[in-house]
Order: sequence, then structure tokens, then C-alpha cells
Amino acid sequence: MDFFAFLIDGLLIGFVYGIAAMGLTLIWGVMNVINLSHGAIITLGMFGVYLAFAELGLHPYLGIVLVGMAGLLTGMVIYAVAIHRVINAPHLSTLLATFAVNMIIIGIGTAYFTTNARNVDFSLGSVKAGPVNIQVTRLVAAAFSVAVTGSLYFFLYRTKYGKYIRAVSNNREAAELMGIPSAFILALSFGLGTMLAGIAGGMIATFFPFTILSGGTYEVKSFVIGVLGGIGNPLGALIGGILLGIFEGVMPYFTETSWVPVFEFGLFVAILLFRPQGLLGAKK
Amino acid sequence: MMILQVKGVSKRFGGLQALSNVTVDVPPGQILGLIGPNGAGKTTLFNVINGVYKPEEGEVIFKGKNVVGKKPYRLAHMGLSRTHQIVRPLKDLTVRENVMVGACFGSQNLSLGKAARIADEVLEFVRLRERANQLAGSLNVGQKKRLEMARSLAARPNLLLLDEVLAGLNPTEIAQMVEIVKEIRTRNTTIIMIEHVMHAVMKVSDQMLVLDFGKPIAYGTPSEIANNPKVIEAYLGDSSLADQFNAELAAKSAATAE
Amino acid sequence: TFPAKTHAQSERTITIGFTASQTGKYNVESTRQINGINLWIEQINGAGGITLSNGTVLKFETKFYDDESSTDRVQELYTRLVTQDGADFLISPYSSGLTDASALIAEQYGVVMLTAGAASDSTYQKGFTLVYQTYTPASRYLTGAVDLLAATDPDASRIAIVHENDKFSTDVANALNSYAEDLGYEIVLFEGYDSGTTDFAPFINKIEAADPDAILGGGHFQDGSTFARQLYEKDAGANMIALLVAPPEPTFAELGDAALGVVGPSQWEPLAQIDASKAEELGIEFYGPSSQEFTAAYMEMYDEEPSYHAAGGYMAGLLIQKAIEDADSTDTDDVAEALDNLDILTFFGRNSFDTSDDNHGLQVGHSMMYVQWQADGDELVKQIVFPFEAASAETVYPIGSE
Amino acid sequence: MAILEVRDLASGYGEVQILWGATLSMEKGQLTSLVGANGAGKTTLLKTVMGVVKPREGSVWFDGRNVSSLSAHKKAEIGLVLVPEGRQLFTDMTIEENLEMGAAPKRAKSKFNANLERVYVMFPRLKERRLQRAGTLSGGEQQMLAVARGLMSDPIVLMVDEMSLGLAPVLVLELFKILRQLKDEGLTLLLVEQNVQMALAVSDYAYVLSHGKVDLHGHSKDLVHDDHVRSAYLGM
Amino acid sequence: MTTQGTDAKPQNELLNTLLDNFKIWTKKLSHPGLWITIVGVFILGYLPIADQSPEAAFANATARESTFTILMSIVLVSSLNILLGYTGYVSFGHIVFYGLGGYVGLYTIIEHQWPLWKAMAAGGAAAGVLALVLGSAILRLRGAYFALATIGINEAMRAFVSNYDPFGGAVGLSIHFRVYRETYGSYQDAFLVMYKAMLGLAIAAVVLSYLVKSSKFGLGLMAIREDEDASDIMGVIPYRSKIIAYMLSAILPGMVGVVFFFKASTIEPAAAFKLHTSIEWLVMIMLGGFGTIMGPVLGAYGYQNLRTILLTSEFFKNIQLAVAGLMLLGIILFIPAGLIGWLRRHISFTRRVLT
Ligand SMILES: Nc1ncnc2c1ncn2[C@@H]1O[C@H](COP(=O)(O)OP(=O)(O)OP(=O)(O)O)[C@@H](O)[C@H]1O
Ligand SMILES: Nc1ncnc2c1ncn2[C@@H]1O[C@H](COP(=O)(O)OP(=O)(O)OP(=O)(O)O)[C@@H](O)[C@H]1O
Ligand SMILES: [Mg+2]
Ligand SMILES: [Mg+2]
Repeated sequence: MDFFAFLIDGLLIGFVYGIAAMGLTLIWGVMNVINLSHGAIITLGMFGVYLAFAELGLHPYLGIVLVGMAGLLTGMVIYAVAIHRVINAPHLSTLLATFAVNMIIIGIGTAYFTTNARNVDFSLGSVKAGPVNIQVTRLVAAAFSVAVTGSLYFFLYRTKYGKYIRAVSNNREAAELMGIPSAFILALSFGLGTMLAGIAGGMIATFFPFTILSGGTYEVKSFVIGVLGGIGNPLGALIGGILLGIFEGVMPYFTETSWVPVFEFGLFVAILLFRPQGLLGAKK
Repeated sequence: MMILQVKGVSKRFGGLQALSNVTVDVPPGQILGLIGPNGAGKTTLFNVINGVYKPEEGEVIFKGKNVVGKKPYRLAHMGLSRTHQIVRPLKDLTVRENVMVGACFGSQNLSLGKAARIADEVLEFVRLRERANQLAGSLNVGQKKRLEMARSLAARPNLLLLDEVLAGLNPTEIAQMVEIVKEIRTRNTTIIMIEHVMHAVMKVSDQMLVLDFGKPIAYGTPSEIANNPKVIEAYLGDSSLADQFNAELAAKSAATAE
Repeated sequence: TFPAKTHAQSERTITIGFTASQTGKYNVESTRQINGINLWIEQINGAGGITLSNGTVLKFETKFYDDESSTDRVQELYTRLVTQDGADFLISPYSSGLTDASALIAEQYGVVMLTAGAASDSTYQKGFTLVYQTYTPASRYLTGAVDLLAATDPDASRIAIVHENDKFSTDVANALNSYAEDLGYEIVLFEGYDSGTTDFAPFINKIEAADPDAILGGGHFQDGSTFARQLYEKDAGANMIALLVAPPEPTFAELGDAALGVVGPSQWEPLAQIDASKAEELGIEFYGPSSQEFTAAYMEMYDEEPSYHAAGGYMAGLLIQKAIEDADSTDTDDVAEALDNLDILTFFGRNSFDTSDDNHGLQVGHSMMYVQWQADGDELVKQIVFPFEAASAETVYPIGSE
Repeated sequence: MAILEVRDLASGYGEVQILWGATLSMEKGQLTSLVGANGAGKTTLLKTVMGVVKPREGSVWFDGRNVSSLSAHKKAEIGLVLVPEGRQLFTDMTIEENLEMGAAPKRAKSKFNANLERVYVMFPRLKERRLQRAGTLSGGEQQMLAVARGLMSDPIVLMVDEMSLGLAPVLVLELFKILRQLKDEGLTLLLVEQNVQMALAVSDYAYVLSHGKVDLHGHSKDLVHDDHVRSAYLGM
Repeated sequence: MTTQGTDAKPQNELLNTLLDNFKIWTKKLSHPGLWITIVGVFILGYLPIADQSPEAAFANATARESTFTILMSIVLVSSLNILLGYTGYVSFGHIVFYGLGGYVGLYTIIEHQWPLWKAMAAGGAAAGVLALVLGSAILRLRGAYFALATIGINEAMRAFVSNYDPFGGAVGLSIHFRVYRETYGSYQDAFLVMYKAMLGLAIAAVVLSYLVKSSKFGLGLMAIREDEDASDIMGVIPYRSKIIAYMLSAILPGMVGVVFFFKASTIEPAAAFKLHTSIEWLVMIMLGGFGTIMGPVLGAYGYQNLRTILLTSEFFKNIQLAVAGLMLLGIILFIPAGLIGWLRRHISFTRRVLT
């Protein structure tokens, strides 16, 4: 077995994991909302790209851009309808509100799409690098992830909106008193998180088949990644995703595949215990 | 026998030396006033004494035992109580329940029933009795301060650390609180009191310790402190300047009022 | 029965109760199954129901609830079906776990239950007396694929078995493992993957390293199609790939080229030529519509090609129908006895049940077919490739050699 | 014309009503103080003026315009700014970021550098600790930051709730001096103070709030001599 | 305080203490809220089994089944409430105790032919031990990090059990039908035993959560919920209290797992450690009112009834999930404090009665 092949495969999927987690940790870090509809929104992203491709005949990458824009709007609407009223209530309320949104999306989605698997039959071929056979779609996804992370980082740390987002998350009332439109900022943050989740879903759809329930897996992985990389930090999410991808890719080299989740989640708990601020030591 | 001895304590936050080599002895029954400019390290000293922070150097000897490294709850059980400068009410519990927590888990380890009785007594004492069934979160700042006080009193401490309990009270209320503090002292509780309200802390303290940039710069009776030039410069401000300032203001307002 | 009863030309409605996974992971399979059942109901009622010798005319209706693909409430719902909705016969939920739980209710209240989609053999080894299996059990799901391999390529000797780590797939894989070993194959890899797996790349790396002639296994639809696509994209290089559940589904074709050459076990296929002539050869009775008739009727009603889950649902109904007719009664004991004695050929294939105490209700008559996706010009078509007597096309071997 | 006018304002929390029709008014460039016992409703009044607590009755007029229904951030945008009780800092952000957030209103943007310079001169400690997280500051340092942040938004009317709370005496003097200076520059100020003596000394006009209503008001120099004020609030 | 003489005679002290304790216990045990809840749960549970004639038993079978589900939820949710409602720690993965209990119980029943009660004890003990071991590790974490750790643990446990051969690995464990007949006469009788066990557990859960809440220990937990550091400073020992609370909240779910999977006769990793179910428990607590005694009970009752209606209604069953989601959202948005919270706030006399 060629260890290198395991490593490369893990690395590439890690980029996608990273971007899938980014939306979750953004919303969490910024708004202190654990978004249980994250998985469902990832699924919506997948279906968005699928429908654009299968029904409208659009190129999947164009589909992803559209999905991103739709995601931003959808997120803001979800925030306004389902979350704004309880954003100041105890944090369990927002948790349950997003859980309800999750039920609604999955419920309607199942009734409409069934749990049939869909596939975006699209390929950019693959390149051979030594012993490793790499799909180009995955390379594109990796590059895209890096670009998205970069822009998000810039947005959060270099623009005034980014700082507003952090201020609002830190102290809503004070932000309001300082002239920051907190409701809009919160909606924007949620919209961004949703956009990222949608984009992640769209990218995944370019190389994996999926069903209406597929998002759940990524949601749980996103929790793990959030912890690895530190919550609320986009770069952390990307690196956390890569670490997780590599771990999942490389572990089967050493052990039976069915044991991988045992180690994966065991390690996750261990990291939580010894480095709760994340491997990267993000802000407390 | 001293009830508390702080010996050569130093505490650093990153590059900032918050306390350096602080030493002070507190005999039982005394009120020690702790003053100093903002950021001098007063609250940090409290945090070191009750185990929230572990000092890099030095010893804290409480009732004859070195308590460095002990958890805050151990110190609470040993008879140490404190209030917080930035109040920390247990918001979703009632005022009475807040005080009962202090009573139940403090030095006396009381049962719930006893704690409830003590709570009512203490609430009476700090004039919060009529708020006993209200949620602590709905109190205003002044009331929360008194709640902090009640909570730590209910633990029946031997040593009580008061962190700016007078802040936010108006002069009349300050006078009442000073009475309360004096009353506590008569019951064999030693007090260390951080305060910026000078006239009040001067009135009740037996000794005063002044910190500046983490270092003790003066120790003595209130009158000694009040006249210590170092203290005046670092902390009190030029009193003649203050008077002049006041007069000037008064004149000015008189003039504009015409 | 007393003759007094015969004079009344009474009509009775027989209620068939079941739960369906309208939400949750088994939604697809379960929905098809309901479609099949509904087609059967429509046909039998359209034909005037069943008339018993005492003159009673039986009409049929269904009653069903959503079990959310979860054991949590399945017993509650079956109890409701039996005690409140007055279900006379039951059909199982989809999947063995749910069926095990609901079978207790059938057994407790003395109602016959036909299972569809509950393939694990263990369900029929639990001492139930009223539970009958429509499908070929898990232990024989993939054994035919080994036979196919042996027949097509006598030189093949290395098999990799990779399966979803759940009850059904593990049962299948374990049975497959011992079967292949008995035939002298070397099992070069035997591993499970977690149910949520989406990225099979590390797994495929492992398979490649093991260098098998055939990759057998899989699990359910989602992971199966993902696995197939990645095997194709990574050019894994085995000569034969046979996966559970996913390949026979018509939507597997969405994978495009990745579907080509993939073999899958199927309980039934529209292409299968099963009719009365076949029954004569076997010397047993042929019952119900022919394969073509069923397919045509289904396509007319649902405007899609029936999958084997749809046929399975229909078949469960048909077995109830046949048993009632044979028993000339709707009484549980009579119907159960009729089922015990049943040995018929239908469009779905042969059907008879084990009647021993240890395996009561286990399907012994039916056997699997194996399909393979092949290219027909630009189209992908699903061909039956095994057993050879039912085959509609030659096996493409090695995969990609077309 | 009054720059800020509060007419018959009533509000409260849940079932409890705290304010029962408070009326006050401030001229441009005036320094007004608001005093009252613990729990009188001073903080509630300020919050209601800002719209953080919703008014139940009455109205708030700013520069001749009824702003009762504007949300807090819009009020800040037009120059009505509150330094809230309990500091309400962005504890996870640095001092400098806190100050930047203070300058969120558009009107403050252009003067950002000048204002920053100014508050750093007023509070050199803040400049020294530019990059320290606000949550780890000492109580008094936090108070300085809260006031500085309020000034960063370039207010027209600045309301400060308990400004001298927790500040060392020397700093309190310093701050009052600064406020006077700001007032001379044309800023309108409303101070809620427990340090009643100082507040009355420094302000032009004062209101005494008691049980949610204005009990007494007048020129500060007159109120200093009022017997009721002396006994109830000055401890004399 | 001023009147508290230090010169009071020791006998007086003793007498006072006794009197205090007596007063507390009478006051505690005479709280109407406790009795209303216990009687309510008992009536709820007793009605479907009151009449044991065959016809009635048949007619009530559905009610028995759905009541079983409700009782089960009451136990699970009341237990979780000790951790969540009193201590303020959100355990997403609380189902791990239910699943582990179920596995241990079924294992002892199948391998050692243990009777149900003994298996329940084993399941409860296993859950308690797991909580002790895990709790000592992960209770050092706060807030969301703790919540995440519980997810991790549940997933790790699920994956582990899927590979653990004594527990049947991915195939799980399954009970032969004969076991019910041989031990209890028939499955019906076995079910009745399970039903009564569940009713007993439900009442036990209510009493337990009441006793915890009205005890000094409970006061400490609530102090931790409000401000862990401040309560530490006041003398509450957070770490130890949290571990005990975690264990208390784990034991009954462990026992419930045994009963449920014994009833289903089969257990598989995916069903035993289903994260989604854990979240439903949180929903029930929030619906009823978090940190209260009655809240979880009402929440469980309301939620499960609602689910039954949606699952079985002709009109909704296709989109029951979406409808349930909508209703949940409505409730969260408009009565965020839960039913009990809402009642206590809006109807003042209920404040004395509801707890
Ligand atoms: N956790 C921390 N991290 C970094 N710096 C800290 C931390 N806690 C306190 N400091 C700094 O240490 C110094 C001493 O703080 P401390 O709270 O003891 O001051 P203080 O004397 O109580 O002042 P005040 O009168 O304003 O309350 C301050 O400059 C403060 O900024
Ligand atoms: N969030 C709240 N919920 C319920 N009641 C509150 C709340 N905040 C304040 N109160 C109550 O409102 C009353 C007035 O409080 P407010 O803070 O306005 O007084 P204040 O005059 O500012 O007092 P202080 O001098 O102590 O700051 C108090 O009795 C207080 O208990
Ligand atoms: Mg301090
Ligand atoms: Mg106030």
C-alpha cells in the first residue's frame, strides 16, 4: 500500500470538510448559536447545484455561485423568521429553533425529493501523480476552499462589517448603543454561514452522490473540525478540516476502516480535554 | 497570631507585573483598607488570596496554613468570603436563594433550613428583605452590591474581602453601608476592604495599604496615609487642587446662571 | 364453518396494515414497496376481491403509518394497526431491525405478517410462527455473484469483501465470506465501513493494494452509488464489482459511466421471463400475473419502471391473497397453514417457506438474480446476467472491456 | 431650543413599571446631572431614552424631531449616545477595537484619528494597553474605556451612567475637568452620578429622580442648598 | 444576624436543628407540585392497565403502547433535566447511556438469562459507571465544549460497539421469542412487567428530580448553572457536584434502555446511539420548561402526543416531520420559557402549585 496515496486523498477531502465546517463555526463563534440546521443547509446546497445542472443545464461551478448567493438570502430569511426572536433567550432556544428549521427542511425535502440518491454526472477527469490518481474536481474544490477562506478571513478581520460582527457577537446591547445595527449584522452573519454551508454542499455535489439526508454527516464532522481549529476562526476551520481529512485518509492505512470513527471521535474528545481552545489555540 | 499573612506575593499577566512582592499582615478583628490607583493590582491581590489566581511567588497564610494552590471553595470552607467588584449575582435564582448558597456552602456548612433563616436575617441586615423572592437578575446595581455583601456575610466568614462595595451608592447610602461594615466588625470578622470612596474607607479602616503598579507604596493608619506625599501624588490627587477646582466650578456655574 | 353462514352474500373488507418509512433513511425502498402494495390492492379489488366458498366477498384496503425508519415507535404503530384499525394481515416495515420489533406484535396478537425488505436470516430464527419472508434471505444475497465469477472466470481467485457496517450488510458479507472460502477463494480484504461514509478514497487505496479480481459487498443505496462512482473515478482495477441494493435501482443510471459494468443482486427484474411455462417445468402451480403483465400495470399506474422493492410489496400482497384462497378463510391459523404448505411460482419467482421450528418462515423457494449495467449505444441498460437461464445478456467481464 | 427633550416618559420591565412619566429637557451645550436614590430609575430612564427599553408612554425629542420610535443604533447614528451602566464593553476585543467600534456612526468616521488622539491623551493608560483584551482590564480601566468609547462616536448629546464609578479620586477629578472642557467645546452632557456633590458642582442644571418621576429640578447651585437634597443625597 | 446570639445554649441549637429539618422535610414533601406530578404520572400510567380483562386489554393496547412511550420519555427527560436544567450543562449525546444500558441489559439477558430487574440494575450501573468515568474527564469542559464532547463520546461509542463482537458488532443483539414465554408466560405478560417497570421508573424520576432540586445539593447545582466560578468562590465544589449530577442523570436512562430494547427484542448500534433522539429530549425539556419538575413531564407528554397525532393522521403523515418542525418553531418563538414558565409568568396562582 502506498502511504502517499492515502495522504493525498485525505488532504484533498480535508479542504472540503474545512469549508463545510466554516459556516458552522462562523455562526457559532460569532452569534453563539449552534446551528443544527447546518447539515440540512449543506444538503440544500447539493440539491441547488443538482437542480441547476440537471434541470437548467448550468455548469456546476456556475451553480455553486448561484447557490452561494441564494444561500446568503436564505440565511438572512431564516434568521429573521426563526432566530431573531430568541437570539437573546437562553442559548438552548436558538439551538432548538435551528433544530426546528432542520426538521422543516428535511421534512419538506423528503416529501418532495424522497431520499433517492442524486448524482451530478460531471467530471473533469483526473490527473495521475505518481501512484496517485487525483480527480480534478477535487483539486478545484480544494483551490476554491482556499479562496473562500481567504476572502472570509479578509472580510472578518479587515473590513468594518467583520469587526461589527465580532462586536455584536460579543455584546449585542453595547453594539446597538454604539450605532451598530445589530439585527442586520446578525442576519448577515447567519446569511454568511448559510452561504458557506451551501457552497460546501454544492462542491460536494460535484464529486459525491448524495441524498436529502447527506448533510447530517458533514454536520457532525463540522463539530469535530470546529474543535480542532478553534471555533469562529475561518482559517482554523480550514486547517481543522484538513487535519480531519488527513486523519480519516491515513488511519485506514494502519487499521481496519470500521475502527476509524472510534479513533476519530476518541481523539476528538481527547483534544477537547487537553486543548479545548482548539489545536490552533484560537481566541478564548 | 495573624489571621492572614501575605508574604512576598508576585503575580504576572503576560508581560504585565500585576503584583510584585506584596507583603502584609492582617490581625484578627481588624479592618484593612486597600487603596490604590486603577489597575494597581488590588482586585488581583484578592484573587490571589482566595485562590482564583496562583501567584508565581510568595505565600498566603490564612489561619496559619499556606493556602497557595488551594481551590477557592477550600478557602470558602475555611472561612474566607469575598464580594466581587463587578457583581456576579446568580441571576435566575431568587435573592434569598442567592444568599442561601453563601450560607450553605460557606464555613458553617449549614442545612437548607438554617440557611434560609440566616438568609432572611442577613437580608434584613442589608435592607433587601422585601426583595427576597425576586430574581436576583432584576435588581439594580446598588441592590446587587448589597446582595453580594449579604451572600458573603451569610457564609459567616472569619475573613471578609470587600471589593468596592460602596461604588455606585450615593452619600446617604454610603453612610448606611459604612454602618453595616462597622457592625460586621463587631462580630469578630476581619475585613479587607478595597475602596475608592476615600472619606468612607478612612473612617472605618484601622490600617491602610496602598498599592501602585503592583507594589505596596505605603502602609499605616488612615491619617498617616492621607498625609503621605507619595499617596497623594499617585492616588488622591493634590487636595488643594481639588478644592480649587471645586471652587472654580462653583463660581463658573454661579456666573452662567446669572 | 356452518352452512347457515353461506346464505348471506356478505362482503368484508380486509385491512392490510403496515408502517412505511416515509421519512428517514429507508424512504426510497419503502415508498416503492408501498407502490407495489397499492397496485396489488387496486388489482384485486378491481377483480372483485376474493370470494370464499361460504359466499363472503373479501375486499382489501391498506392502513399505514410513517415509522420514520426508526424502532422507537414501530411497536406502538403496529399495535395500533392491530387493535384499533383492525388490521387482518400485516406487512413488515422495511429493514430487519424494525421487522424484529414489529414481529413481536404480530405474534402477540396472532396476526400473520409477510415481510418484505427484512432480509436478515436471524429474524426467522427467533421462534416466530406467523412471520413469512418474501425475499431471498441475506445469506444468499451475494453468493450467486461468486457463482457468476466462478463461471465467467475460472482463473479468478482473489476476492475483496467490503461492506457497510450495519446489520443487513454484515449478515450478507459474513455469509458471502464463508461461501467464497468454501469454494476456495482467497479473501484478500474483509472490511466494513461506517454507515455515514461518503469518502471511500482511503478504502479504495486499500482495495487496490490487495489487488482482488472481484470486489463484492456494499450496503445501501447511498453508499453503494458513492462507492461505485469513486471506484470508477479512481480506476480501482478489479475485474468485477458487485454491490448490494444500489445497482438494481433504476436511478443508479444517474451515475453515468460509473454505473457501467457494476453487478448487483436483485430480488426481481422486469426483464425476467417468468410465466406459466416455467412453472410447468418445475411441476408447481403458477399464480398471479406474469412478469410482463405486472411491469405493464405498474408502469401504467406510476409511470416508472418497477424496482424489486416495488415487486416485493406487490408480492407480499399476492402471497396473502393466495394463502386466503388456499385456506378459504381469513382465520390466522388457516392462513398460516396455507402459507406453510405453499410452493408456487409467481412473476416474482418461486416461493416457499421453511417450516422447521428453527427457521420458521424463512424464504427457501426464491433466489436472486444478478443485473449488470451495460452500454447500449448512448444508453445505459440494466441486463440480467445470472442465473444464465434467466439471463438477458452476456456478462461483461472484465469490467470496462465492452 | 432644547436639544434633547423627554416628555412624560413611562416604561418598565415585564409587569413592573419603573418610570412613571418623567419629563426633562436640555439645552445645547449644557451640562445636566440626574441624581436619585438607588433604584429610582435613572438607568431605566437613560435606557428608555435610547430605546433599549421600549417606552410605554411619552416621547423623546432630539433636535426638534420625535425620535421615540428610532432604534438605539439609529439614535447613536444621529448623535445621541449613551455610556451605559456596567460598562458593557466588548470584552473579547482589544482596547483599540473597542474604540473603533465606538466610532461606528458615519458622522464619527471622518474624525476618527483626531478623536482617537484625544481619548488617548485623556487616558494614557488606554494607550499603553492598546492591545489588551478589554475583559482583562481592571474595573477602573474598564470604566475609562467605556467613557472613551462613548466619546469616539462624536456625540452631540452624551449621556453617561455613573461615570465616576470605581475610579480613583485623582482620576475622577481629572475626568470632571475633561467633561467641562468638552462642554466648552459645545457637547451637551447628561450625567447620572452618585457622587452627587461633585455632580452638582460641575453641572449647570440638575434633576432629582425619585420613584420613576422627577421630584425636583433646578439650577445645580440652587439644589446644593436644598434641604431635601442635602439630607437625602448628600448625607448632610 | 444581629439577633443570632453566640451565647445560645447547645440544647437549643440541637432542638433548632431538629425542628429545622422537620420543617424542611414536611415542607418539602407537602409541596403540591410534587404530588400533582406524581399523581398525574400515576394516573396516566395506571389508566391503560386498570382493567385487565382480555377485551379491555385489547382495547387499551394502543393506549398502553403510547403511554409506554410517554413514560419512557418522562424518565429520560426528567433525568437529563438534572444535568441540563439544574446544572446548566447541555448533553447532546445523553443517549449514550440509554444505548449502553440497553446493550448491557440485553447482553446479560441473552448470555446469562438474567431477569429483567437484574438486567435493569446492570444497565443502570453501567450507565452510572460510564458517567463517572467520562464525567471526571469531560466535566472539566464548559458550555458548548462539553456539549460537543458528549456528541463525540456518543459517536465513538456507537462506532466502538459496531466493532465489538461480544455485543454482536454491527449486527447487534437479538432476543429469542421464547425468552418472553418462558420467563413471563407470554409476550403480553412480559410487556405488562416492562410497562409497570417503566411506570415505576417514571415516578422514581419525578421524585429523584424533585429531591435533587429541593436539596442543598440541588441549590449548589443551580448556583453552578448561574455562575460556576462565583459558586466555587462561595464554597460549592463544582467538579464533584457536576459529576454526581451527571451520574444521577445517567442511571435511569441506562435502565430505560434495558426495558426498551428488551421490549423491542433487538438492539443495533444505529438505533441505540441515535444522536437525533438525544436532541428530541432537549426539545421536550424546553417545551415543558427547563429546570422545573413538571416541565419535563409535561414536555414529554405534549411532545409525544403531538408526534403520535402527526404520525398517524391521514392528512399529515407525508409531511409530518415538516409540520412538527413548524409547530416546534412556533412554540419556541412564542413561549420560549416552556409551558411551565409561561404558566408561572401569566397565571399567578400557578406559581405556588407548579414546580
Ligand atoms: N486576566 C488578566 N490578564 C491580563 N491583565 C490583567 C488580567 N487581570 C488583570 N489584569 C491587569 O492587571 C492590572 C491589575 O488589575 P486589578 O484588577 O487588580 O486592578 P485594581 O487595582 O483592582 O484596579 P481597579 O481599582 O480599577 O479595580 C490591571 O492593569 C489589569 O489590566
Ligand atoms: N432588567 C430588569 N428587570 C426587572 N427589573 C429591573 C431590571 N433592571 C432594573 N430593574 C428594577 O428597576 C428599578 C430601577 O432600576 P434602575 O437601574 O433604573 O435604577 P437606578 O436609579 O439606575 O439605580 P442605581 O443607582 O442603583 O443605578 C430597580 O428597582 C430595579 O430592581
Ligand atoms: Mg479592582
Ligand atoms: Mg443605575
